[in-house]
Amino acid sequence: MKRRGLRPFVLRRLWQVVPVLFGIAALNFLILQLAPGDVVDVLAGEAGAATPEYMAQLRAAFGLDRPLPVQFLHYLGNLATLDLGFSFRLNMPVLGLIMTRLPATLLLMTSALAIAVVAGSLLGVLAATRVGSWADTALSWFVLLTYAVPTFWLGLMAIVLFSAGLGWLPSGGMYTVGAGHGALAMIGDVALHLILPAVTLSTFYMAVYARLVRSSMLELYGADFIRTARAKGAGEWRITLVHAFRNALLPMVTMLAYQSASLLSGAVLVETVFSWPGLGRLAYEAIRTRDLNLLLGILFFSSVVVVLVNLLVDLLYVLIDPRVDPAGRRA
Amino acid sequence: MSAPLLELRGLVKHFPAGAGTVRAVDDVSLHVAPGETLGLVGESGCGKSTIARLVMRIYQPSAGSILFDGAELARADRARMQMVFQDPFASLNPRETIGRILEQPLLVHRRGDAAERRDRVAALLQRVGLRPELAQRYPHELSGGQRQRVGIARALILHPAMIVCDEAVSALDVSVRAQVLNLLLELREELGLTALFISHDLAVVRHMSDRVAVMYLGQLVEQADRDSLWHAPRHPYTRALIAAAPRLDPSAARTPRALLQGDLPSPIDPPPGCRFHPRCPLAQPRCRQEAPALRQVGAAQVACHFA
Amino acid sequence: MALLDIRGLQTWFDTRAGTVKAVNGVNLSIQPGETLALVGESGSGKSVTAYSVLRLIEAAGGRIAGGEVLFKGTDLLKLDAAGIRAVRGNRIAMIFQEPLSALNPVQSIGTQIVEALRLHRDIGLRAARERAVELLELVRMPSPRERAEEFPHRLSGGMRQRAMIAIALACEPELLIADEPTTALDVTTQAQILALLRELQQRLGMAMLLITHDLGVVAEIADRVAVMYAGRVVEEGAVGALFDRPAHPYTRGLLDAVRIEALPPGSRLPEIPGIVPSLLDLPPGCAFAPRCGRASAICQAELPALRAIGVGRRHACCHPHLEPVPA
Amino acid sequence: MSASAQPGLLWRLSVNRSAAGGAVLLALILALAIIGPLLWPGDPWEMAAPPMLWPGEDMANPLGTDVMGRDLAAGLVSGARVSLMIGLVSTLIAAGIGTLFGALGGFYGGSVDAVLMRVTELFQTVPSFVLAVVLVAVFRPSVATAVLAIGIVSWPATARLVRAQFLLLREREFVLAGETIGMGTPRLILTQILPNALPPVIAMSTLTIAHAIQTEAALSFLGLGDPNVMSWGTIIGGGREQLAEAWYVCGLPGIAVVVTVLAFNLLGEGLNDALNPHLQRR
Repeated sequence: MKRRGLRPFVLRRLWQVVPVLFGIAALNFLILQLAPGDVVDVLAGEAGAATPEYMAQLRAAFGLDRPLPVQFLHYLGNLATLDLGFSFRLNMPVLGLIMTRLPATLLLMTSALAIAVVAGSLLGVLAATRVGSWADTALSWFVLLTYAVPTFWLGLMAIVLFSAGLGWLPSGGMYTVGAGHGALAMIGDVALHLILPAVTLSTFYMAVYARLVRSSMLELYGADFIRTARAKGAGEWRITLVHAFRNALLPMVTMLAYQSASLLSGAVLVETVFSWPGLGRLAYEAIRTRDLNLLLGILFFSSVVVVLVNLLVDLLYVLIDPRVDPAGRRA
Repeated sequence: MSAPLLELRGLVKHFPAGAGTVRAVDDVSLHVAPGETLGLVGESGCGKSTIARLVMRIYQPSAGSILFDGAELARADRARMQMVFQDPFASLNPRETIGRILEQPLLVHRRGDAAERRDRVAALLQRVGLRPELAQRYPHELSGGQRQRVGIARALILHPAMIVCDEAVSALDVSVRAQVLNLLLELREELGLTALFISHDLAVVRHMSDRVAVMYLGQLVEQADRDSLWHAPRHPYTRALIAAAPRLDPSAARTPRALLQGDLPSPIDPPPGCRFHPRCPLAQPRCRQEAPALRQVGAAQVACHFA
Repeated sequence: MALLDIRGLQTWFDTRAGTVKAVNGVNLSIQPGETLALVGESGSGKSVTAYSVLRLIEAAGGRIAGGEVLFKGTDLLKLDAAGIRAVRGNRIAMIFQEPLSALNPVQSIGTQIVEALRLHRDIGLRAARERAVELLELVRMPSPRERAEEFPHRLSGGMRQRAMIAIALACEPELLIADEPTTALDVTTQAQILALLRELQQRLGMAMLLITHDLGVVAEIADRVAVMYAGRVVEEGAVGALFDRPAHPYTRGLLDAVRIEALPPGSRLPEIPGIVPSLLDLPPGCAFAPRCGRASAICQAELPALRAIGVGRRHACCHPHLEPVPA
Repeated sequence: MSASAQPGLLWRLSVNRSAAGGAVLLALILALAIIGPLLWPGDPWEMAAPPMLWPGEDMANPLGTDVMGRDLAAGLVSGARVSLMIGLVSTLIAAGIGTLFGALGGFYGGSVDAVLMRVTELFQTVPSFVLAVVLVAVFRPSVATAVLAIGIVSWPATARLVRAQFLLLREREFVLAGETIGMGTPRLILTQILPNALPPVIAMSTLTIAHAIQTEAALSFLGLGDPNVMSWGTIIGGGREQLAEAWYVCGLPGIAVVVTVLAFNLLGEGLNDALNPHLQRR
């Protein structure tokens, strides 16, 4: 495969990230401005967690007496240096808090995504090769139901069944307190804790991918080049895997980009339900304590994560679809 | 010769496309006299449809000007120039009845009251060979040929002075094509229309036109009255076009003939000099450097150094 | 013995509105090395007939309801899945109208030729790649070794169709079915591809079934021609004889409608009135009768059978034209 | 759009099983939301019976009570009203913003489109639920903020759809024909493009409602619901602590969400099937 100009593509794509980040920052600033009370009230939390002296100092530092554009520039400067402020409730810099929680969230997201992609593709291919069979009908019901079930409620019911009822899996957290001697035991322990939240989070996306793969496979079965493969004398399995599924991967990767944001949203709820110590759980704690600065920091940071994930997905797309010219637009 | 009804002067239309620019129409000058039909022929990507859309003011020219009846096109009454589109399936709004589709131009130009409009629609349907009851139908209930008749009726309902037909019969089956061409011939005669008739099919263009202009990659290569062009083509591309058209006489069809080599280059990055030179049997080094201007040779205007 | 003998073929589509009898009793035969053109307008059943030969019509929602397709005496309709696969792309190959969509967008041209080879031949990957380049050379692809690495979207329309032909010729088939191979191409490219097909067919000695709506293409390349209307063959014969003396009024009408060059410019064109009938409810008699100037009561009542009028000439008409076309 | 512009739409909808199923379910939920308060009068916040009464234990409280002894049936009926209201209004907001942005971008293209698309992309990049959480938290939880927040995070999908439709239709020959007969921009958009662009938007809006109802439930579950309004998410959030002992407190309102969302999804899919073939057939 000849891939020209991959490096310039990456560089250009990185450059395109800048206005998006600027937009996200502007959005955060806008929310701060529109919020009731002044910026410092919002940032420091209302319940008087910060001392009045500190609040005054903060007001001066923010230059609230200065015109809005200056305040905005100031705000941008803070974000650019990754200064997301300070959480008075937890008595830690926001960035530090986020960084300690980020790995757990990434672990949860990638496991959920892996389950969703693999199981979704399998189900989708299965249904597409047996259109109208009981398996296909069952899948369509599964999809319909999964679309309707709120993820957080699914998690609660999973706890009822698998933890409270059957006692098979832990109901929450990431580690068993006091357990865990040795690396292997610890990995096993985390994996055990991971099963319920990851599967819960993956269910919706599994349904999405199954449906997407099924419909793109069916569409591809009618495509001219599949007809060509048949006319060559290729067998049905070869047609399904080499020709149809390979092409059905393309819309799936596109979908992946759109869903990275939604996956993070889902993680917030799932982490809350399973007390998974990630960003979502942190957000829940911030809501409980009305720690708005922390909440805004999480919003900004999770948006940045989405931007980076989309960058990776774009790169993946260029690698699997030869029609995308890294130097320009889609041919 | 009388003053032209339509005149294109140094018309240019470029479209930005990713990394480059599509030079869809590059410095084309043409004119159509009142009552005359000018045929415009060329392969896909030669810019003929872009010219139709420029003339219909769907696109704005990048440079050059279009004059209608001696004045800037932008100031002309849109009702005086109408268009018949290519695809009879796509050119009618699927959510409007045939009657409504035909009434729209009258509504837009505030012509007549409801009863007058209805009568005009019914009369015109009849004139293009359709039953007036069809006014209540939706486009998907009609055949391709019937739809194209509706498209023609829509173009005529405002009594235009000129119509532009862009590949008006190329989507139709052979047996229906003749019906639609005959209808166009009759109506043109009857209404004294001026026409710009665009097609990739030289035989059809010749049949329908008084004069024919041949385009290649956004430029005019030859322009002549239909008989000189058909019987004594000057430009090597025109000759190739005529040679490439399949013969209906099986014995003549088997005789070997000079075919063009290579493929149509992209209009994004057209060859320098004469745009035809990479495929031209007559090409000389000069053709690579110097773009030939359109010049008078006998009865024709030709853009070739060696015509 | 005929290479391919289609007998009483019926291919139907079951739709919600009823059964569409797209092909309704077609008889055709092709001799080794011969080119037969199957001509008709959209909806005449010409493509469905072609797709029925390799049983590709089933994947398109059609159903072969009756008849036989004998290839060297074997009924292709009776073969099991493995049996028909062994014929497809090997002994009978096919090319299509839209070369861009007929090629897999994510595989290089070379890979797609190699696949065709390795499905039917016991050949190593390296040897297959070499052979692919040779095939591209055979179809006169410019710089074939480089093109083999290219993906379809980077080639021009003409080159794509050449690549399609290379795939089809990979296993040196005895019969090539070409479904409107030049319709999607520009006039000048069209002429190149037709010349190439004619040359290859002569060089390799294969037979060809050419599906087209364009009588000009027929005149260029076919030995014999069969005209279809509403799911049936209405006339058949050698190209010269049929073009000179079309017997069926529909054939004559079609020829008249395209002989536009022979008429004085601006004159009225001969036309066939009316529209193609719906395949859902065909008239009981001759399907062309409602549009036919020569139709009589018998045409409306009775379906005319194909009858022979001389060697290899057949027509299905009660009131055939017997005089030649006026020059 | 007049009914006559879509021949046989009602017929197509009625024979479409999912549309019919969705409509029936939805009618039931609506009926419950309307006549429910007559069957279970009284404040859903009030303690009506002993706490943690299981469903069916006492027919005065057929669906049981929660930890605080509040009647679950009354709570569910109140939740139905809240969910439907928030779902509908926020979707109206989302559909309005989405259609406006999409139509402007798709019709005018160029720099207008570029700017609007950047904004749309921005809203698709920011995790929508997190944004909704921040908005509600900053502006204080209430029905109004929930409606606004959900509306603000839900429009990008509609905008993209409308834009795609407009881009497609803008180049269709019948729209060009409208332009050549001299139609002005408003008439062109209103009579030629919009009637053809709207059906999928309508179908999508039912899906947006479904998603909005889920979002509202999630917000209240996190404690960001209107403190004066009993919604399904609030009940689930409240029942969490006693999940092991009284799972029905979380279970029942969850089922209510599932059924309602299912109804809208079915209806949306049915609408999609019934409205689309018209355009896809060309």
